Amino acid sequence: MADFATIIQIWFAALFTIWVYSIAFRDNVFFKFAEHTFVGAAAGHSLVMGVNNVQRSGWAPLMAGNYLYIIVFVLGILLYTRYHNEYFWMSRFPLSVLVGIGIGITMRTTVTAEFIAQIQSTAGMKVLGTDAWTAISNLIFIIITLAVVYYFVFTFPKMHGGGLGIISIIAKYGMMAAFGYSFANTVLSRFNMIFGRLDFIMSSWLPLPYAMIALPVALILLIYAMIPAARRPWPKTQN
Amino acid sequence: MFVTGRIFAAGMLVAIWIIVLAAMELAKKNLPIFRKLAGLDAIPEMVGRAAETGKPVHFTTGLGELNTNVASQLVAGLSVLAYVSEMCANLGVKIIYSVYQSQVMPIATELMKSAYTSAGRLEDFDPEDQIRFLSDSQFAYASAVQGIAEREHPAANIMIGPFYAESMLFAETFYRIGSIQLAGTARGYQIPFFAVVCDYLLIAEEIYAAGAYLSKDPVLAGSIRGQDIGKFIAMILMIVGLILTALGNPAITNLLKM
Amino acid sequence: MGKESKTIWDRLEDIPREVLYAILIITFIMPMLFPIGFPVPISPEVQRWYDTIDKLPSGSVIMIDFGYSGGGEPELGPMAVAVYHHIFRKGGIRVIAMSTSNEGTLLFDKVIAELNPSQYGKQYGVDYIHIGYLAGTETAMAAVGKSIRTATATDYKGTPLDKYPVMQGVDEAKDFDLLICYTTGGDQSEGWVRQWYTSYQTPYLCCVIAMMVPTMLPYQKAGQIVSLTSGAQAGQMELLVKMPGRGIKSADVITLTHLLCIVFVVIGNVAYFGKKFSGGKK
Amino acid sequence: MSMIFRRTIPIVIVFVTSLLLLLAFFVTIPGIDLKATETMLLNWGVILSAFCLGFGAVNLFIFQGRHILRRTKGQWPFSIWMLIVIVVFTVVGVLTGSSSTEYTWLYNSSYFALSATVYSSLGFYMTSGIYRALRAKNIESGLLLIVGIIALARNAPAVAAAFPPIIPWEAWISAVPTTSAQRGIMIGASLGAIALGIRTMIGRETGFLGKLTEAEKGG
Repeated sequence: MADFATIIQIWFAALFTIWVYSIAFRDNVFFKFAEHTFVGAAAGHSLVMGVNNVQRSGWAPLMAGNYLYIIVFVLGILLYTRYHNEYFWMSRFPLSVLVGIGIGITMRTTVTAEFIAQIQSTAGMKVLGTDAWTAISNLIFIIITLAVVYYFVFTFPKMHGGGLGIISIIAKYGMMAAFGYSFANTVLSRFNMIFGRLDFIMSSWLPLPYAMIALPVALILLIYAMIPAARRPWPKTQN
Repeated sequence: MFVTGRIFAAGMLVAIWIIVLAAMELAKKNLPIFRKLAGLDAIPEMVGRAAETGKPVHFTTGLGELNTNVASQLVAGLSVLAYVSEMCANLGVKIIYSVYQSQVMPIATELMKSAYTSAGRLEDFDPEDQIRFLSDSQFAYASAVQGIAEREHPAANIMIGPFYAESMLFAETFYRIGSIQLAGTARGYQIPFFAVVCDYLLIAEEIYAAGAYLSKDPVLAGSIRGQDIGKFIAMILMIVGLILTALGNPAITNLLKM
Repeated sequence: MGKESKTIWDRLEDIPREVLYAILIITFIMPMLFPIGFPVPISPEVQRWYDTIDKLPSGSVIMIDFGYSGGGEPELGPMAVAVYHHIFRKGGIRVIAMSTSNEGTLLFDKVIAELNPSQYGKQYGVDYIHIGYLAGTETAMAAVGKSIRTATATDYKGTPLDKYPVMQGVDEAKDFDLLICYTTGGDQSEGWVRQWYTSYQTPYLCCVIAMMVPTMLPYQKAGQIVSLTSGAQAGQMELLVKMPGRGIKSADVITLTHLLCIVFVVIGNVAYFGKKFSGGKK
Repeated sequence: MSMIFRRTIPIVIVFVTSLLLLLAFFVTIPGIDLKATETMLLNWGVILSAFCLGFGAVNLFIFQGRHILRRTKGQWPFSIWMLIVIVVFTVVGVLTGSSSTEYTWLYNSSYFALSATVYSSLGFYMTSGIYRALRAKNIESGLLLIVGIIALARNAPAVAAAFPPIIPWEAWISAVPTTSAQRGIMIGASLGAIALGIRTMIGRETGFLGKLTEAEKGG
């Protein structure tokens, strides 16, 4: 049998789960409560992890005698001047460092990872000298890749006029097939998530004492909360 | 000395750099002409239908902030908003803009006001009612937009900007109440939902093109021109590489590996 | 349009969403109450993942990124557990974990609790470790690639890294033989391709939630990812490592709910075409 | 003068930082070791990113605080609750450490359950979307529908086991049309990302500067 703290934890988690799902049916006060808890918890959690990270990555070397790290602490504190009406511009210095690092490390690798490597992989595909099926598949692959790149050329309108319009149509068909595939995969992801939550409720919460009684009570309360304020006896205010 | 294996990448980066800069300079003199975007062409029809039925047009630019990496999507969405507002003002259709970012409020007010002014219908503009700051938390915003859909039954719904998990929720709700929908986002994970549900679509980069085309901003338009030339380079490299590979010559693949 | 003109097709199209949701929930719950035990075939991607780890020589060092958030836990948690089982059973491999998601350390604790490494005689700090959450996603990956000890002085519990034998002789990307990433975010899955594969050619196994697979496919095709799997395939990995767990449990539910979706699509389209051909207009 | 501090220097910082990282990656300059600088700079990036993690909490205090002061109808009690949650998380997390039993308890009973549930609730909307909107209206949507159904069927493990031919069908869809279309999009998007980087480096894209003063808007 789980200890008391774990039991309380499961109860909280289960009720929050049910309350959040109620939004699929109608907005209600329980969802609103759960949502505000979620937003608050997210902000609190990232603050905690931020502090933890600063301690491990910044404070520790500073304490170990690397005084250059004072600069980064000053910059970090300057970030918060963004909330000041007059000195907000000082937050731009640390922000510029962050933006500069971000651009530097993405640009230097994007050009290889997402441009050159993709071109190289396409250019190396074999259409001749393989079995017919591979050859056809490769040919379709190449045509769709080229057509999609072509589709996103915007400033040469003549390239899309007349008979050339067929290229855009091929691109569109290729992309639609890709979107159909993505859509099906998203269904899988979301259903796996629902499964995770329902599995938690069924195998962790419901076996606990009183949970079987609490479930219908919670559902009835929820349905009551979904009734528009004007039509229910109490409370009359909309939330 | 260049690091081996990164020489071609460095060259490519410099080449793109020069092309984009040159294209931006040229665009200051001569704005590039854009190809037709099916999604944008649908807007007059959508606004027209709203005028016929006397129902409003709903507009949203999704989530994201102006100081993050999705800002350019947001900016594109706002350019389309200005265009749609002017069209709505001309036809006497009410446009409702649901706002997620409080920092966008003043910009949107300015944009819509000048749209109504140039249509000569400033008296019809009611910022309090038409620009609605709903919430800055994702799901609260989403359920508030759903509320607008269910209460006011907009004839058309236009969504352009960075969208996240709420995309399906919006698309499904407006589909249910029978709005014609145009949607566009560059966030790859969300495009499929829009493709499934919405009537018209701006796919990925198309929203930037739409924004640049409508705003006539030379920096943005020139940058897109530069990227287009980059796409030519990509296509040429692929085609030449394929031909050489078929002939058994690995010259291009070797070049790219440099 | 009068009330009497509402055809059967209209009614079919207008089923309230509450009814649809209720049917969905029932489809979820029934197989949980009465498990069927549907078979699960192994796909080549999962097999390639398994083989990659299987072929690692003794003395290899693996980096694992717990880059997912709580929402992805039902998919990625079971996968992470199954892969740890495989690595620990094989033996002779050091596993260093980090997180680019701020929930990562807590989710790591969950995985370790479910896994129970002591059954393989593996100890924290000796055979495996978690060096903590590092902010900045790609910046963090690049920083760790240059020097772990500069990026963080301690592990996630606050003990200096050099006190752990597992960290001996390991400091930068070049010291690693394999990179594994479990994630719910595109910044992570794509970031590792850019910051580690592109910069150091570290072999990369990537496991994402199913919805992200399509956008990652081009990397796999270009050879930047050795094996790309989705957490939804965790059941298959559990079968391969002979440790059936949560992943395989979902197979029944996923099968039935997907069949329900197909039925929904068919009914929806029948209604749509029925209306079209019976002359009813929208 | 103030424009130099407020606008020019930030842009120069961006340019110098990113150029340094680009150089460190592409070239080796004899006599100069960029590696140490690069390593430290990246670590600073991590630390500054960690500093940014507090923004959410501060934003909420400002925004929800306003609701509380104004007693916004139907909102302010929730706002108070939200701030209490933030404070409890912060106090427990900072005092006991983020891997302590207490903090893990707090995380599991609220944030973990909520974040897992919130995103999964979209599964419901997808189901009604599938029922209402996945229609073969024209060739494009027909294609989407056929591919969608094949992938859905393949994703159901038992269907694949019962009807094995579907496995190679799905594999082909994934390897050919999906990968090629995604690759086309990726090549275009990479150019977009590089162009955005260039615009930011030369100061033509200043969104990161945040709010601008009246004088700066003119500039």
